Amino acid sequence: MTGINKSFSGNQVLKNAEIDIAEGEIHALMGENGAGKSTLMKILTGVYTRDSGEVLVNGTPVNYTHPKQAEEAGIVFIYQELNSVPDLTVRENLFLGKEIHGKFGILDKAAMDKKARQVLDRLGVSIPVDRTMSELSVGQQQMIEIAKALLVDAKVIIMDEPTAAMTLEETRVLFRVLRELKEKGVSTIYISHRMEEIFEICDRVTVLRDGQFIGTKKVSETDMDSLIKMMIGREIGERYPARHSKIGDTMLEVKDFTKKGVFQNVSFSVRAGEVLGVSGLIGAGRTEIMQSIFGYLPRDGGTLLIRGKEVSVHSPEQAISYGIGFITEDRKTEGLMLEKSIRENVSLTNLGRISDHSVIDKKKDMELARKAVQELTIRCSGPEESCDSLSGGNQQKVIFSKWIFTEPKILILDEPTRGVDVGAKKEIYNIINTLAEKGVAVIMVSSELSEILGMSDRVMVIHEGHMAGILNNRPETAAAGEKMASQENIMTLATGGKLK
Amino acid sequence: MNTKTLSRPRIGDILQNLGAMIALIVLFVAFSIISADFRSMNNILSLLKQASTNGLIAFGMTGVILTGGIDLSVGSLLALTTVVGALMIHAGTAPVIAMLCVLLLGVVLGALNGILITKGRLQPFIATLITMTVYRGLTYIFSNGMPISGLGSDPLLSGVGRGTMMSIPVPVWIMVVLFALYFFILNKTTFGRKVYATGSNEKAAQLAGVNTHKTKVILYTISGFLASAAGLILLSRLGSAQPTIGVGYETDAIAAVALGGTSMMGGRGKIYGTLIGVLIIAVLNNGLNIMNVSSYYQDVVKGIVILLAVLSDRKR
Amino acid sequence: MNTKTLSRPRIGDILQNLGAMIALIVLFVAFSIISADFRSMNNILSLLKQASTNGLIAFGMTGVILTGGIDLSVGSLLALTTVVGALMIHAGTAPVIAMLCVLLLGVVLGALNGILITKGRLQPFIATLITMTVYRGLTYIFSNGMPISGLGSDPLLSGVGRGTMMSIPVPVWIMVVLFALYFFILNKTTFGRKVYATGSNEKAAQLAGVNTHKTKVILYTISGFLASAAGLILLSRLGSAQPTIGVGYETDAIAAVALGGTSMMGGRGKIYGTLIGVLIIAVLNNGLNIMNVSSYYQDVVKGIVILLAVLSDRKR
Amino acid sequence: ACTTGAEQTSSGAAAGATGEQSTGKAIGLSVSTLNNPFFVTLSDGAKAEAKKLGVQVTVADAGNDTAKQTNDIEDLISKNIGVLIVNPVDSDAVSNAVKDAKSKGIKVISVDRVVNGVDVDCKIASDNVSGAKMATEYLMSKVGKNAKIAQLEGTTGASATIDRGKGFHQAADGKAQIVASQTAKFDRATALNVSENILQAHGDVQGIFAQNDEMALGAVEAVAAAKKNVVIVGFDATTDGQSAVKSGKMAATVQQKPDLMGATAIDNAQKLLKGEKVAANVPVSVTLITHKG
Ligand SMILES: Nc1ncnc2c1ncn2[C@@H]1O[C@H](COP(=O)(O)OP(=O)(O)OP(=O)(O)O)[C@@H](O)[C@H]1O
Ligand SMILES: Nc1ncnc2c1ncn2[C@@H]1O[C@H](COP(=O)(O)OP(=O)(O)OP(=O)(O)O)[C@@H](O)[C@H]1O
Ligand SMILES: [Mg+2]
Ligand SMILES: [Mg+2]
Repeated sequence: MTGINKSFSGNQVLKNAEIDIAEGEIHALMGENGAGKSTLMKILTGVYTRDSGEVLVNGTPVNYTHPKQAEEAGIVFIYQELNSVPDLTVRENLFLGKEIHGKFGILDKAAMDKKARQVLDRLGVSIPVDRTMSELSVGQQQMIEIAKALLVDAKVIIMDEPTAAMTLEETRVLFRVLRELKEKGVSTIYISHRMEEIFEICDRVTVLRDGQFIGTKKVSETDMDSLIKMMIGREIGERYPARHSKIGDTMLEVKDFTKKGVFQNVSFSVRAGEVLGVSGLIGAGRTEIMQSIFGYLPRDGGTLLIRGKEVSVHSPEQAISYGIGFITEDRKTEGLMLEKSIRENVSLTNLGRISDHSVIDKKKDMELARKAVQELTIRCSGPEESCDSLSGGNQQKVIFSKWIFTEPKILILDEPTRGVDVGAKKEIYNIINTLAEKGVAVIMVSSELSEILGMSDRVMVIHEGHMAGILNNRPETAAAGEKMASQENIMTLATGGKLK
Repeated sequence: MNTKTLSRPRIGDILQNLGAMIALIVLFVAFSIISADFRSMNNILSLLKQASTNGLIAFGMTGVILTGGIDLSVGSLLALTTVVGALMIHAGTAPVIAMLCVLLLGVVLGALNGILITKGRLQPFIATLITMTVYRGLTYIFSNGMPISGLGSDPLLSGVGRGTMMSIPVPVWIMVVLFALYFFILNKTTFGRKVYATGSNEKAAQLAGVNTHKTKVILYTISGFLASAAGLILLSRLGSAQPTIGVGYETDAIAAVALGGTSMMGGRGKIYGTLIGVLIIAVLNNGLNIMNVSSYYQDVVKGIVILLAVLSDRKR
Repeated sequence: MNTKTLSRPRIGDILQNLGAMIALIVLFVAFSIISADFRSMNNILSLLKQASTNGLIAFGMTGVILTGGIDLSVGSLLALTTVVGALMIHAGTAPVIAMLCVLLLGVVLGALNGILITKGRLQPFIATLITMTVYRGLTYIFSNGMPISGLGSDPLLSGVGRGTMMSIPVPVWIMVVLFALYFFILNKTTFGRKVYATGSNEKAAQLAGVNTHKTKVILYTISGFLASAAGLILLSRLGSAQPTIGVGYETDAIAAVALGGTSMMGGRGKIYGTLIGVLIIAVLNNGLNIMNVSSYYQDVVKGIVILLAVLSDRKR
Repeated sequence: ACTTGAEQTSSGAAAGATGEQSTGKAIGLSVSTLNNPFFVTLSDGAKAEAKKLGVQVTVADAGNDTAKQTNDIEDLISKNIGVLIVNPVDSDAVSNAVKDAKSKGIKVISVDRVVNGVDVDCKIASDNVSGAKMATEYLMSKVGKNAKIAQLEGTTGASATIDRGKGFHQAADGKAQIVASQTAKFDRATALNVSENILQAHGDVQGIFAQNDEMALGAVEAVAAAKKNVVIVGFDATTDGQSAVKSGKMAATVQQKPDLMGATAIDNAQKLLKGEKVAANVPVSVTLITHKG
């Protein structure tokens, strides 16, 4: 692809972008949020049409107008946003648009089952094929999306942040599959904001900045710092900022939280100024535990104490009134009103601040939105821009501002940096630290181990709905012989093992 | 640059209703040119008076549709509340008390719709289809299928539908005041924000602490209230309560909402668009009548005008 | 463990229609105990015959609703196509040709709905509300508001609605065959998959190469076809075409679909659920008639039965 | 100004001037519904007569909605009609609108149904109650005393349903066994199903009174399908109804001559426009058309 230009309603997002992919390589495509990575790939596969530029496949110019055409040419795309059909089963999703059928379109279920099983086994996924898609966790759905791509005899697979919702264990399986594909001469374009992954699996890397081509490098000939510099044009220093918060009194205490079949007897506490990391495999039940603390998901048993007093929280409304904030894991369906403006999204949790006797003060409303855009450096044309045209990282910042302005005492973060670029991640970490320094108790669910280790004071590990253990992550407070948080220890607990 | 982007959505808002606005103006001008009777002040006022019933119902419908819901029961609710009111007057209740009871019953029946939809977890279309049937059946049972007349000549009751204030019919005043009030509520209050949030992404709204169930119940209650208020106007204009009244009123109200550019999926739309839609329908009804267009052709003409207006307003 | 999770959705499917199934059985048994007339073979057959019209329309409606759409025009479409057919017979066309033309016109008008919704990007509710009005207006214009009778005694035409095969009425056969066919299409073919995918997540379906527009147009076309086929049955049973026929048929069809557990949001539902819903409505109509329940109370009873059935079936 | 106008019209001295004025003035016809053949014929009769006389008539169709009829009458008042012919959806509900019309000096003629609480200039009323009574009595004379009979009712709450039901009960109560009385909404297809169900429940039913011919014809189809022998009497004498009576499928139907009613209304309206006097009551004979043979 060379000289690709693309504008959305006058806003040029790709300027002379280019990328070249060799046979059998894993090629990373990097760039900040909104750099145009997804857009470039969508142009390649015919989701969008380019304004100008050339796309050559095997030396011949092509111009796909529908992803189906690209797929027929052996180029498959695993989208950044999940594109599964929630009411259909896993099998039906896998074969959507390419069902195995006989005459008159009569379906051959047995053949599909067999093929589906093969692919899922290859990915180490044990999900029954006639489970409805909407019953799966986000991570599991992502695995199905990958399986979908493997069903096609692809020459090029584009993966747009496939591991964003994955933990180390699943990522390892994925990488194994990627290496197998590479052996067979299949090329992969790999988009990810997780720096470690690039160096682990990729051969070459192409960097985009503001829609422009910056350069292509061999991974073996570069390092993390210079890559980051290519991406954001400056150095960011340490990826995880230094932490200075003083840990205070216990803010939140969870006792014996139980929801049958999802989580059992979960008990833990968080203190003011503390960041409690929560780790576990996909589907371990972390999200559900957090939702039930927030009063969104009804629980079967357990009590909640805030500052040592038992409180009854059965709706998000009540949770907010006790100073709890909750940044959800799925931006699209839970975090944002996508077609609404930044202003409307930010003000939704802050209606009390911008109104007087329930009447909205337009000025305060605007001010709050401007403040959000400024303080969190949301990249947009203004507070009135609608959220669906923002990049993933910027959407995440909108959600952050939505909650920070409520001045929460307890903040629950579920995958706070999913799909967020390194620069923005650091900004988010800074925000988290600032909050902690102000005495906010933070619970951070994350599937990215380095983030858990880099940001938390303690780490709670969940395995199949049970607490597998809580590990200390502050060497200076460690008691003699105490088990400390480390990659191995967390993985052991997360997979159901016991620490030696 | 900031001001440009700031003003963009507002131009968009106007553009969004441009098709409807143009349709209204074109129809109005065309009828005015063709018919002197149409453009007379008297006729314009009676046109507005006629629009008031559909206006009130359509305002309530707008709120409901903004959350992605629908209220099919409005016509039956209107019939049931007015029949009960008329029976109370017959039984000797003071008209003013009976009128308050009509509104109160409207509130209760509207809330019942909302509760079926939220607590009962029924889909709005189904829930209000059921109550539409049940409310109508109850109307027949209470009235024994007979119209109820002889409601006396209480000045308040007859004033609501037939009086004038500063030579403008009272129903027009009622429509204007309730429009302004509901416009304010939807656009300038925190409740309005909750309405749009609920319609735009209910789950996100809930997770942001919005009690979406409460919001919906309130909207269906308002819809019931406004339908019963429309019923009072009709009760007054007709001087009698009709068990058969209100059949198909939901259709006119929904057509007005759609003409006004409100999305049936919720989250997007404006109540002033609905007002334009109400006026288009009223102008069509009145103008086609005055021009002696056969009722058979009126259906076709109305359908095509609405089609053209919404086609020119469609988005994406 | 695998088998347990494997079988889960199937039990779920049955449970999903359990409320409706129980309602059907309870009603049937209750009426049978109370009334010997009800349980007679003759009555059961005529009950099924009466169910056939709503059955065909409701099958078509199911497909449309599975994509999150709705077809309000079915009743008007039925009236328009049969009136045109009757006029053709009057004008001397051979009845079999006229009958084919009725079906063809059903296909064309149904496709028109689909095209307005896809190419015209109108919301289904609005698009079919408009065509409902326009088709009805055209029916009145063509028929001049008068019934058209004197259609002769063509054996095919009279057989469709009044004949029997193996002592079972032909309309029942038609319903059963079309049910089996549509059941097969929706559950066992790639087209069926496309229908569910379109209703569940249209964007994802498009990206997977499903032509969702084409899928929708086909479904509205099928709905139009089935409505005109229902019209043929009525044309035959009545021996005349009525311009007023079909008013409110969309409501009965939608009620049957809802009773059958199909979600109005699309993507989720089963056509055998619709069949159960059709039978519930037919049993209610027939049973209440036979027991001579006052029509005032019939509305209320029907509403409450439907309410109880859908309440017990509601999910999450 | 309105009042003076009205005085002028009624004063004989100004008759010439009024006559001139009236040539410009039109007649308004507010009809209850045009979805029913009876009223379609009535309106067609009026239109044909108006054409013959060279006067303009504006027809508004209330679609059986009392509120719409009030709007329609207001629209006709806006049109400055000279005479309003009103066929009420409901006799009470229409009275306020008719009062408005009268206060604007418009002459009012009621057709088919009366207007309560207002003195109209001319009443052309057919008596639905006595028509139904007559039809039911004829039905009972055919089936004998204490026979089992059933009634098909019109749309619940409609004026014709109420009046014809009243007439039916006046004739049948205590003199026949009414085994069923069910609504079929004036609709032929509904009547077919309802009649089938009634025949299932009461195989020995001997007579059916249908409140209009459409329903009677639905009953005819049901009876034919059940191969029963049931005496069916309808109402309205529509074209289909009359031919069914002629061929013996129906025993009788009540004729009110809707076309004649329409024409008579126009004739009288024309007279009122000219300032001539008209009879306050023009009774329309209700006759029974029966099968001969
Ligand atoms: N459909 C669209 N309409 C308008 N603007 C769009 C659209 N899609 C993307 N954009 C804009 O194009 C730019 C590039 O977006 P793109 O999604 O390609 O970024 P990205 O590099 O994939 O970012 P991320 O890492 O957050 O996924 C962004 O500024 C975004 O706001
Ligand atoms: N809507 C649902 N219906 C049924 N089961 C569900 C549903 N959502 C989640 N689950 C199941 O509940 C369990 C916990 O899921 P949850 O999303 O809480 O896990 P998690 O630890 O947050 O993982 P992830 O990192 O994927 O978000 C999983 O087994 C998942 O399959
Ligand atoms: Mg992207
Ligand atoms: Mg999670």
